[in-house]
Amino acid sequence: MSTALDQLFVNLKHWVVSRFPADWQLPVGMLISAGAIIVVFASLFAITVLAERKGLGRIQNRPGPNRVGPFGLLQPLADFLKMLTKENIIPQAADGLIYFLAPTLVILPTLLSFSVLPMGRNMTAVDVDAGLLFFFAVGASVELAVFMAGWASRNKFALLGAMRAIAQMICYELPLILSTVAVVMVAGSLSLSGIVDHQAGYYGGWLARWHVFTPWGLAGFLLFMTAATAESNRAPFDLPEGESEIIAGHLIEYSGFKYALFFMGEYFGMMAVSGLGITLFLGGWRPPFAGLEWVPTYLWFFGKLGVCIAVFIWVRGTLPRLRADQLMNFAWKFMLPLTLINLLGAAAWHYTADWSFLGATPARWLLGATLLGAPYLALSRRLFGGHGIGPRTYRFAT
Amino acid sequence: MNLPGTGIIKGMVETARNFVGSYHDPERLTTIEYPEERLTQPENARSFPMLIFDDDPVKGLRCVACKICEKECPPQCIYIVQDRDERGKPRKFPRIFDLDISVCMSCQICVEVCPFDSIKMNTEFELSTDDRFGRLLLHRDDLAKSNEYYHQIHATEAAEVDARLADEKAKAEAKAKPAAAKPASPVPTAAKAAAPAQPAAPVKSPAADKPAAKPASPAEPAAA
Amino acid sequence: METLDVIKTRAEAAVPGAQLALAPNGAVPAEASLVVDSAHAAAVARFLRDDPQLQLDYCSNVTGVDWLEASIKEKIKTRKLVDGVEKEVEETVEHKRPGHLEAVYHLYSMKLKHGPLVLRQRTANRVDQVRVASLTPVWRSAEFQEREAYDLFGIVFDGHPDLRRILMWDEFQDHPMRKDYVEPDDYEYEPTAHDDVLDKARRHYPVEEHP
Amino acid sequence: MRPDSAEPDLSALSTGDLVVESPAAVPAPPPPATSGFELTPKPATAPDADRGLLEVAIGPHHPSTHGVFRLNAVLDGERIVRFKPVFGYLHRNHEKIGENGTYLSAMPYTDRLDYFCSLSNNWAYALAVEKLAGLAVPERADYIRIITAELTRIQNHAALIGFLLQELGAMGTPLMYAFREREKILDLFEALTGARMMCNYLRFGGCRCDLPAGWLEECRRVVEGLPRFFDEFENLLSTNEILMARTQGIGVLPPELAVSAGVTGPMLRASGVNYDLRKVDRYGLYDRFEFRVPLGEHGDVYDRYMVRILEMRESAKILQQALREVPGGPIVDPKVKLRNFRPKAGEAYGRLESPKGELGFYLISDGSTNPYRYRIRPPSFINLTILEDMCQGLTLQDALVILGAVDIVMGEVDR
Repeated sequence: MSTALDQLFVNLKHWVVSRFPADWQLPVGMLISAGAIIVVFASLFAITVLAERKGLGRIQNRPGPNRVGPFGLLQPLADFLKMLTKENIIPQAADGLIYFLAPTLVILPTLLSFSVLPMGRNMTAVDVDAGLLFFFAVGASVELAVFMAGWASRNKFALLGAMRAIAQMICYELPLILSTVAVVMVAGSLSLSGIVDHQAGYYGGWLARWHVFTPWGLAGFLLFMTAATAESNRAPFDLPEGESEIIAGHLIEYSGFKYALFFMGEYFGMMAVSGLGITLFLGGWRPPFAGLEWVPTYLWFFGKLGVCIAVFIWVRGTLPRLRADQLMNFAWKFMLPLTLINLLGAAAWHYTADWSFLGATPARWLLGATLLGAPYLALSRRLFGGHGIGPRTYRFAT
Repeated sequence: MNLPGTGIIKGMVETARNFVGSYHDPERLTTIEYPEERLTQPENARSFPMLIFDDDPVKGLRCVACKICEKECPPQCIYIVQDRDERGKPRKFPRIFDLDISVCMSCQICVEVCPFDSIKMNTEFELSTDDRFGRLLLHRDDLAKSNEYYHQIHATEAAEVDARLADEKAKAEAKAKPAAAKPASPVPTAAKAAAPAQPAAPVKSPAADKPAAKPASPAEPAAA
Repeated sequence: METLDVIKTRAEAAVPGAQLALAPNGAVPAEASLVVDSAHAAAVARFLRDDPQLQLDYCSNVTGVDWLEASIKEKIKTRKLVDGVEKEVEETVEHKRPGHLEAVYHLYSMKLKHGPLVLRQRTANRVDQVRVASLTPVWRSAEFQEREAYDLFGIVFDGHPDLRRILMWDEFQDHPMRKDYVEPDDYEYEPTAHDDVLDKARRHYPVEEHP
Repeated sequence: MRPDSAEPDLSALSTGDLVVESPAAVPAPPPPATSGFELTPKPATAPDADRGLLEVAIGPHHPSTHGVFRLNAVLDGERIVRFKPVFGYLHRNHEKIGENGTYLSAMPYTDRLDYFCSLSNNWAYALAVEKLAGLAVPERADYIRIITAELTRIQNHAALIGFLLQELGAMGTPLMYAFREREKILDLFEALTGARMMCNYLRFGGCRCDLPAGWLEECRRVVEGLPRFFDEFENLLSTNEILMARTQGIGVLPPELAVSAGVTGPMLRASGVNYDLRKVDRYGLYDRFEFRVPLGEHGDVYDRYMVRILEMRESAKILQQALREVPGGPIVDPKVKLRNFRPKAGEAYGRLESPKGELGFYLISDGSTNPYRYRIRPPSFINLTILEDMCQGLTLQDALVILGAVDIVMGEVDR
């Protein structure tokens, strides 16, 4: 029963595909997968936007959208209609073709990157052997779209935003990729399904062997998510569209549906990197504890995705934005060294796996924690203390 | 400095507390969903001026067209034309009393300078319209509001005003008929306490208990 | 703080050639003010700022005042004339004061926490000799405020680093805070209940119908 | 237009004509002014383009300019080379309006100066008029003034910090918390004065009306809740690493420059200068209350933020003391006439510590019902004098944070 439920969508696809002649089966299968990805993530986008608006609202002590439909559930539909019916403005001085292409280009790579994510058992649209590489290669082209938008708008704020976006994305690409190298190293595979399979099994028979439950995995996950936040231009790294300085950066001239596409691109990007983070560190579609295998695997994946998105929203509701040069400093002087050290941590964990004396696990944890904690303290102290940044005391006159 | 990152975590905890709190703590979720829920307006609330009348919306207007408010109005939003009778003699009554509430800034100075307690502040605030001259330029008859309405929206203040007017009327009567020195009601003594400009406590005068206590007709105190 | 007379004599000693005068104040606090000639204004200002007993390091307020010629006649500002005998005789002296502009500076000391000392510079007339010395080099806080006085009153501050209009737009021609300024008939009158505004609006938009 | 310049010539006012009249003449001479003095030519911008600098107009419509305000920034990359404020978009010649009306009729207009702190504006104006006419204020009225002024200070500082964090990119969360508390204070104002923001409450020699029944209890309740809010605010912000990194060492204002530039209020005290008019001038009854003046050391944006936080805490202390002992008695000097108020000829400069700095009113009376000269010393306008100096060499992001920490309200800046 549980496998039937788990493999429901897989079987459904196979059933539909098997209705077609053999020559057609491959393209039809692809079309079905692509259609499923678009439909699922587009509706997820709508839900996320609503959840974000509601969540931010609650964080800020207000109810959030609650007028359209019951509890405001139809708000995404209203937003969609608004975006669709808004006037499409193209600035006279803009480079029309590039201006038009940019929003489409921002959507495509993220949609492509969904295709390699295993979203459940046997639920990878295209199971590429070097899925991780494909993901990053495709994801990097978002930068191009952002720069196209900024350049073609012929607006100074857009240009500043595009410059910021390029600088930020390029310098966070490195820690993003390096933080995944540890996983690749330990799992010995570039295939995302392979990495998920590597996280099968349970520690002590109950806790899943997810990478995040190791010292290097935890550090790697945090580093990865930080870099992913920057990569998807989310707060507190939303400099490219810093609305208080350069208003919306590269989006400043966009309106109507083109703007909606950019918006969608940002959320798709966020979901894609969250999905990757889940796959690499959170066991993909695998349950966290033993005895929970009866829950369909795709529910685990999307549940984890939901949690990740909630954290994104939470962070966005709390933190102020960094400055451009601090962002770079953070990437190059903090994230990059830590990701490199994390490789070491992963290696240490890997090679101490055969320790079997009493208290071996705490000892391994201690080793990992020192290996990562000490550089963390040193680097962050350099990052803040080097500029005399810290809490202060104040004197009073009476 | 302490462990780097603690400040951020402290902030995250605070926002999480507010997130949860907004579901159960009315101190945190203070939003009122306006058209369905309404706050009760405090007694002192004010929006735009109105003209008080007793009994009859036209004849009972307390306004005597003295034009003091027109003169004192800082943004000059009041326009008054005194009424004249058939022979051209001015009457103590406004033929035109226009108040442009798109110019008015609700400063209440007209209320303060009015010696006849005739112009008071309304509390009605749902006035938005697309008709600039039809609905935002209020004429005498739009402005006229009954004393009962005044009692409804500003109970304490209206009671004081009624007591004061009754007192003045009694005085005027006493002056006019020195022989009949005894006013019929115990109103003046109670009202005297309320009359000075220090309403430290809401004074309960008999006049306050019966809202439309029929104070003097508007023009008389000035005539006396 | 020392009395204004003491300050005056000390300032005259410190800045040779400075012509200082006291301007009385009829209001209740009766803070008189020190009138300084524009040629020595900066030097006197520096003295006031740097003198160890005064240390008026903080220039709080800078503004202009427009004194019309016509309004002088009925003024009884200088009525406290002292005769040969020390008696206060109320006389309404009719002496003609030419119209002039005035730049007024309110000085305080943040170090010694005293003040105010009111410093005034006067122009010769209101038309062409409207230059006074800028005190921005002495107190930076005068920068925008002198620009404002220039903009709204037309007082030209010699030595101001960046004397441009500040509140009105650059192409604006007149000085709206002057007493004889008449607002140009060039904005859209919002028709109200008032006759004069309606009249103006009708004059400005002759074709349009106004209710 | 002067009356002597015949018919007002409208065409001369339109910029279109000026373009036609100044053809290819290289340095276009400034248009001849009617009164015979010239406009100083604007600094040339041509070299900037050659140096590859980017000139960006921030505003008049920009989310961080707190209204309609323009900053002409010349950027080298993202670094500020020049940063010139352009004022006047909200200019309505408030001073002229004040001179055209009676003393009383200027009072409601003072609400609109700094529309966050109408009650301290009222007080500053009342203070100046009372000084001019030599009026005394009853004790009860002074207590009410202090209570309302300190409530105003708290809500202004809270909202300002919210806006500052908005500029830092914090998605409005601190702003919403600030507004949540501010609402409670505005409700108090509404119950007392009838309006939430445009209070128009004070009169010369006292207040307009007495406290409504139950107001003091309500106020005590709100004041008791304030420390909890301050703690929450500080937990959220004060030690946040990003906030510290963004604000510490940014926009440093040395005390000497601050004094010379006439900077006042929390900004001055953040630079370490101990100058609080509540202590210096001792207006009202402030010397009856025990409170301290927080002083910064570095004079940067973080100090400005912290000084405001600490000032709010001190204000709450003043409120607690004041609310304990509000005396009875009249609330307004009965001798003061509402109409036909004519102070003796003369002049007075009254000032007080408004939340934004020293708010002064300079009045010259000629003995009539209207002030002859009515001048406002707007603190946030004068605090902007050194904006460019503080932003020099920093990035655009910092510049807007510095602007946010100056605490401007365009109603007051442009008047």
